[in-house]
Amino acid sequence: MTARAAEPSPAALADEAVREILRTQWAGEPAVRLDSPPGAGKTRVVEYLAVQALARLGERCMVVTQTNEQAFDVGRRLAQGFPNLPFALFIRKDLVAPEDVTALPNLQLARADGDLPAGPCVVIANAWKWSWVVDGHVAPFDCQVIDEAYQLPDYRFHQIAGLATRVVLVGDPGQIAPVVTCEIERWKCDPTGPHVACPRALIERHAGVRRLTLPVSRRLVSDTVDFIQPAFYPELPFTALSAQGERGLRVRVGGAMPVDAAIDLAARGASLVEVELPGLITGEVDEQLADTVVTLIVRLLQRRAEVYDGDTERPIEAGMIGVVCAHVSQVNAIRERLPLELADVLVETADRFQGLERPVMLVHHPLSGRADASVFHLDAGRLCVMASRHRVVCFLVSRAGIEDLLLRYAPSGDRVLGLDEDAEFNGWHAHLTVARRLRERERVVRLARMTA
Amino acid sequence: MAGELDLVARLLAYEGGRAVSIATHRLMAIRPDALVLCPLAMAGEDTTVHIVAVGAIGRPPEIYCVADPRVRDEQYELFAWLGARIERHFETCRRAGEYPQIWVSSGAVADHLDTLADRQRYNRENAAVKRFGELLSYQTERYPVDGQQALITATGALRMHWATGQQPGEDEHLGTLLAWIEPPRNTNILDAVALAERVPMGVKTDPEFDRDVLEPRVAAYNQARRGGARAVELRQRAGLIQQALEPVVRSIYDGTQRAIRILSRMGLPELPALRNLEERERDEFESFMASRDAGYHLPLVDKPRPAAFKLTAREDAADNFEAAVLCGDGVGRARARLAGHTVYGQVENPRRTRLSPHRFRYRFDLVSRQRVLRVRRRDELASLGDPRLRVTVANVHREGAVTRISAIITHGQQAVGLPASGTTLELAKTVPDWDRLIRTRKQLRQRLVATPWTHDEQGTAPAVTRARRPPRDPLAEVEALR
Amino acid sequence: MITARLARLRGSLLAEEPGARGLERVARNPGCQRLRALTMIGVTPATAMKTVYKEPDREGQSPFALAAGNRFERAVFENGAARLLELYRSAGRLTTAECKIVVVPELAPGATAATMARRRAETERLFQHKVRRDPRAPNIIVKARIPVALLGVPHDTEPDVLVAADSDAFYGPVEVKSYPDRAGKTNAADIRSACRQAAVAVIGLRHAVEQLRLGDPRQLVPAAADLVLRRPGSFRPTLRPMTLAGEVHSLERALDEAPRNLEELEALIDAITPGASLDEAEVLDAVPPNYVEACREHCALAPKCKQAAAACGDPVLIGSQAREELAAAGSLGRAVDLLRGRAQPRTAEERALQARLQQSLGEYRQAVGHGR
Amino acid sequence: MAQRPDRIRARLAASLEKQRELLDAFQGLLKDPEADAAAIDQAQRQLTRMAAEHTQLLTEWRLARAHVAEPSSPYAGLVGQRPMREQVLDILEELGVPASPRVISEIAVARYGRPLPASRFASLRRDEERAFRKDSLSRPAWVVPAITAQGLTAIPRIVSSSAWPVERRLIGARTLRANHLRTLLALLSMHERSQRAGSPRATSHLESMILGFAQTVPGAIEPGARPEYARIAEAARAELAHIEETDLEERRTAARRLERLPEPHRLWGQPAVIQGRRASGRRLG
Repeated sequence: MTARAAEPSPAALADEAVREILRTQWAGEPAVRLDSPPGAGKTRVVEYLAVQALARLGERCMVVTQTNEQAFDVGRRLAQGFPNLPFALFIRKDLVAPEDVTALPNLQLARADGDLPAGPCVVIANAWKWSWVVDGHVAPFDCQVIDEAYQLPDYRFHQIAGLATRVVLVGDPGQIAPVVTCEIERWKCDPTGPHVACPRALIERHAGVRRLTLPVSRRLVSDTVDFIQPAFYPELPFTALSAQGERGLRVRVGGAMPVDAAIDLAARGASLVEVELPGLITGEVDEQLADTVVTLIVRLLQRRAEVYDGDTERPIEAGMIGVVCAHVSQVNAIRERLPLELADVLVETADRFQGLERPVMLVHHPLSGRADASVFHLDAGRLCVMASRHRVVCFLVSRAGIEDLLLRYAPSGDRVLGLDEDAEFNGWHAHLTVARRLRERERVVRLARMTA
Repeated sequence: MAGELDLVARLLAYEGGRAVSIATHRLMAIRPDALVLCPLAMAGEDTTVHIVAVGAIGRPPEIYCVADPRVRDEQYELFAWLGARIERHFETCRRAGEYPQIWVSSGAVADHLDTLADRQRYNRENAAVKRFGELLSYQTERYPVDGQQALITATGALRMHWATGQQPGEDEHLGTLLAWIEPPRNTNILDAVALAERVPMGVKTDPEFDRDVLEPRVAAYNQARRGGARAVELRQRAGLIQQALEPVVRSIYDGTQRAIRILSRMGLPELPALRNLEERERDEFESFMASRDAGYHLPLVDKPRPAAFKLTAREDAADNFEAAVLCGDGVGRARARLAGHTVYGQVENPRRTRLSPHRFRYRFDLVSRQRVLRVRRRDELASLGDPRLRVTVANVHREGAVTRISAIITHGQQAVGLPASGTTLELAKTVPDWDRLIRTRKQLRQRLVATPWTHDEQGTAPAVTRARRPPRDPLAEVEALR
Repeated sequence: MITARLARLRGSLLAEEPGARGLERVARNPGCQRLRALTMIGVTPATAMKTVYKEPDREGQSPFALAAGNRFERAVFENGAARLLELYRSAGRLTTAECKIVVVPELAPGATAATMARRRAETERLFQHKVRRDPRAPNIIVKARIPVALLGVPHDTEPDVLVAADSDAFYGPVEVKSYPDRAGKTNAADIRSACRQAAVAVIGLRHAVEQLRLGDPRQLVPAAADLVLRRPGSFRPTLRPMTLAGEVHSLERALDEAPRNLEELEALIDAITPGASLDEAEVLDAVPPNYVEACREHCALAPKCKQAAAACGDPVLIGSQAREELAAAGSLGRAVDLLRGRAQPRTAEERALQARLQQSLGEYRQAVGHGR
Repeated sequence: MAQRPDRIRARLAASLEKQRELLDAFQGLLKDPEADAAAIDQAQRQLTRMAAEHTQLLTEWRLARAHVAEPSSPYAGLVGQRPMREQVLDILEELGVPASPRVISEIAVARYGRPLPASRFASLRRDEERAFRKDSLSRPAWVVPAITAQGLTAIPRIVSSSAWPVERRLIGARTLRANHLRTLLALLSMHERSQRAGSPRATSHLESMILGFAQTVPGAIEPGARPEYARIAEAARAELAHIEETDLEERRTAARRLERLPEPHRLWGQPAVIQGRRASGRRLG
């Protein structure tokens, strides 16, 4: 036990990692790639980098997000978190900004190159907006911080890379790859191709670029990390910030409905629970499964479930629950069933859930109800996003037979010449790892055929 | 659900034993002066053409055959012969300010032409063959771009307009596709398809045919050639080879012509955006030829800068073509509605609120009963009826089967006006924007003048100019600023 | 004895040596019992099509393709495999001094069983040299002979080339194929079959390492190989290193499951006609296939399975998506009846399916503007 | 291919007879309501194939008749030339190292203007061995196979001369490469001689051979530049210097073993023996 005491706590580890990143900017490191597991405080690091650049280094810092919504979000967090510092949000001429954003006194809205501050500053915009800046109209920046950099394909990074002297790419390597809608056969074999996520392309071109990682997830509890890390981040070891048993679910009222067994299992400390319906091939929309998801939410509220986190305790409300699906049709099937009082439950696809979190998550398992897997459904990034959004507990709702389906699966074996990566196999393997672990650790609650 | 309409169409085709139409508009141009091009390669020889049939729409083909395409000089003669025809076609198009269109039977042929172009445009031995490769590159470089009109595969064109009752992969065989579209009388459709499947329709002959017929003839020819046989004998032996191959290539040529005939006779109106797609094609062709005249090199591997240009153009084309079909074609629109790519519903509660003495806000609710919707708060949508009307979504609210979308008008309140209560309206996220590519290219040219070190493989990171001593705890210092 | 059990199942059919191509087939469609059965008893789908179903096999290669393949192979191996050496040298994988080449068939020419045994023995000897870091160990072994066990029965494979620098701990396989290397445009099916055959070689090497107790098989033989393909329109080779974790894994899984599959197969056949064998069409028919879109690429029986699928209106006939979406209805006929409203849904799933199909039909009809 | 017209006519007649039978069978199938569609299909295919065969036979027949009419056929045989074995030995002498039939045949093109058919090497080897066993002294040199340094067995695909010292006929692990380089050097000197002799056809043929060999020698050819023969020779010698010694050593060691064998084995390799316990290789079962 004495040896243990010498090890730094996860919180200390997390803070030291942040310090190291902040120091790279004092050292003038031209490029840094920061890889982060889910919920390790990526956006917080982006904020720190921006604030340090402005207030401590006296520099011009540009923050790059992927979407307008993310730009608003970063703007909001910075302006509220540092009310004494000025920030600028750089957006399209005719874009309507949310009222709470326009109301922030220390957040300036800039719509044209000329509106941008001349001296030290922090300017937030999405990558698209940055790519329209005309050289010479805007003073060069010292530092460029890209949030969710793994969502930015290299050809779009190329267009903005020259706007600042230094660049920091912050992102999660385990999530869904950027979507390129057109044919890419010309570039497929090229590990620095225009379609490749920019942090990967940068390292391919310049192996010497400084690489750092965030070693601690603030969001996920250690029970979840045990599932997620080996399955999705074999090369990025990380731990959980919260100590065992520090965070969890509690119920005030007992229950005897079939789904209650899953809630009870969660209340006993399981942060990942699979709720398994009898095997059936349903195609994309599984009405019974959608009913089960809604029933589970209803039961959580009826049984007055609470989440505790250290010393705080909160009864679960609709707004604290999220539901994530692979397909929009599944999202709609669940939304359709949610009663009015549950309108605050966020139901979205995995793509839209990237970067978000909720204390309680319900996942429509992507392989559920299928006769055969497919590359889309096997995508490791998708399952990873789905199973890493919860702070406290995640219920994976599925149909029985997923492990069988995986073992029967005939991989298409579509490989790219000369690239080591085999996304199909990685996804398959990650799925199987998670499924097996759930079974081995007795995290599966089987429901008999319900009449909903 | 993605593709559910197409699933139902396949089900209907299966039920009826014949293909069903899945377009209300013709989605690609049929240039009256287009060339129909049917090459056959020798198996295992990826850059050869053994025989080729080429001709205009509705006309019989000209045919050129070589005895053995592995004999380089013979092969080059064929390429030069074909190159001359392509050159003539390109010249005519250029003079008329038009673009050249080539039809082939299927994707396999397009791939083969691509291999040929990629290889022969770097030919250092024969200028005519090099030119052939360069010209062909126009078609093959355009082919992966959505909405292009330069290289059309008959299977691709038919598949946009018809759904069959077989697997999508099986539709790549032109013969089976034609059997579904015009099934022979008094025959079970599956038998007809199985029969059609055996007739080669791509770029290669049947292995059995190669073994039994072609190989002995080619071997005999080669033996005679090596033994120094007289010209008359060689001619006769070459003639035997052509005799064997010609029926094969003719049936592919006829199949391709039949596909064009079917598409023309469907009598569908053209997709409104076809005008823009053709305009884009003319521009692309003009710039391609100007670039050839200037002696620019066509690369096989792209550096980051040209790659950025090409990928951007392809993405723009993909978005525009998808939006064009969604807006302009009835089935395209139905597909989008089912998949939730458009919002379709009744207007309720249109209202105008005064923000200041001279400023108003126009808003309305759209009530939809679509099962699947992709619309979210703060999405920007345009009306398909009149794209000048644009809105931002203020809220989305679902109650059971009904979704209520509150929209604020951002553009078109004057030109189009507030929609009346009870009218139906259909909104979509993207409508085609045909000038966007021009703007984007201008922006790219400007942004990519200099290659940043991050995108230059040889480039090195700039030296650290200003290393400063960090504070003892940089994190605490930042936190202190809260 | 396994061989006797297999012979019984084979009946009058003759066993064929499957080679790497035949062995990799077991992992192509793990859900297809028919394909697994044939692979286990050592009969190719093409032979089954010809001898069991008496239908002409339309697979087969064109003599031109065969000739091109042979010419390419000759170009790679002639003059002391000069081109291959050059390829590895310019990739920095072998130095000028690392030019030791052994052509196993030249050590044991001929085609008799004894010759083949000698080739295996020579191969083993070379492996032992390598593991002992003997300076005589060659850098390139052409056509080594390595057995791969399926159901405990060894089947010989001949990886085109094995390669190792002097400093490497062991050999890695090289698959030489005359497929044109068109970078990102390379035919996907070509890459697939080259990778899978190379995976057979990985498994063969691991078996050898294990049998000869040369060390830890997974460590000495990582799941990786080089593909040597052809530059389009020439006989110049290209070098493409590939990792094969997925391919090796799926193959290992299929081989591991073979014993269980054999028992299932025997039970199945005994349930139909005790003592029957797979050389009868009715018996083979009774072994369930798993007809999917990818079957046409690798299996000569695909047309037969398609006919069977047509006979029972299997939704896969109109595509994989239909197989998923129409599962509730079970067959195309039933799906059409639901679509047309001619049948009453029997389950909640059917009801939901009917509603979705009919909604799509409604939109479709409205779009094309007539009441089909 | 040039056959006698009467023989072709006989083949044609036989083929027509078979076609007739097929047609009868086909008719029967069409009348039979029970007939299998696959069987009809099969008959149809066979008929198509026969028709193709007829076309070809007819052309053959026409061509053959033309040949008969004109006896001065361009198909000159090898009559009047030196025996193949001597040509092979000559070429080997010039090369100085064992070579594949393909390389020998190519050099024959440069020297004699026509290739030595690679297909005849196998029978040449058999003839040589037979003659040797009959009377081993009947000829001064034999065309013999190269021998593996490892097992001292014959490599029929590589040809050498019995007149050479033993170690030169042996093939060790590095010898294939070393001989590639030596062959290249030999080609270079042949090229020089033929240039001096003013024989342009041979010179250009040798040039293309040299290019093929030199392509895989590092530093021999500057990409995009015209080949320089001095540079090629230098590069080949440089690489050879790297491996020559170890190669020779391996062969000399083997040569000492080979010299202990009886004479026929010294020339034709010792018979393949199955070594050791692992010979069966059937241990996995």
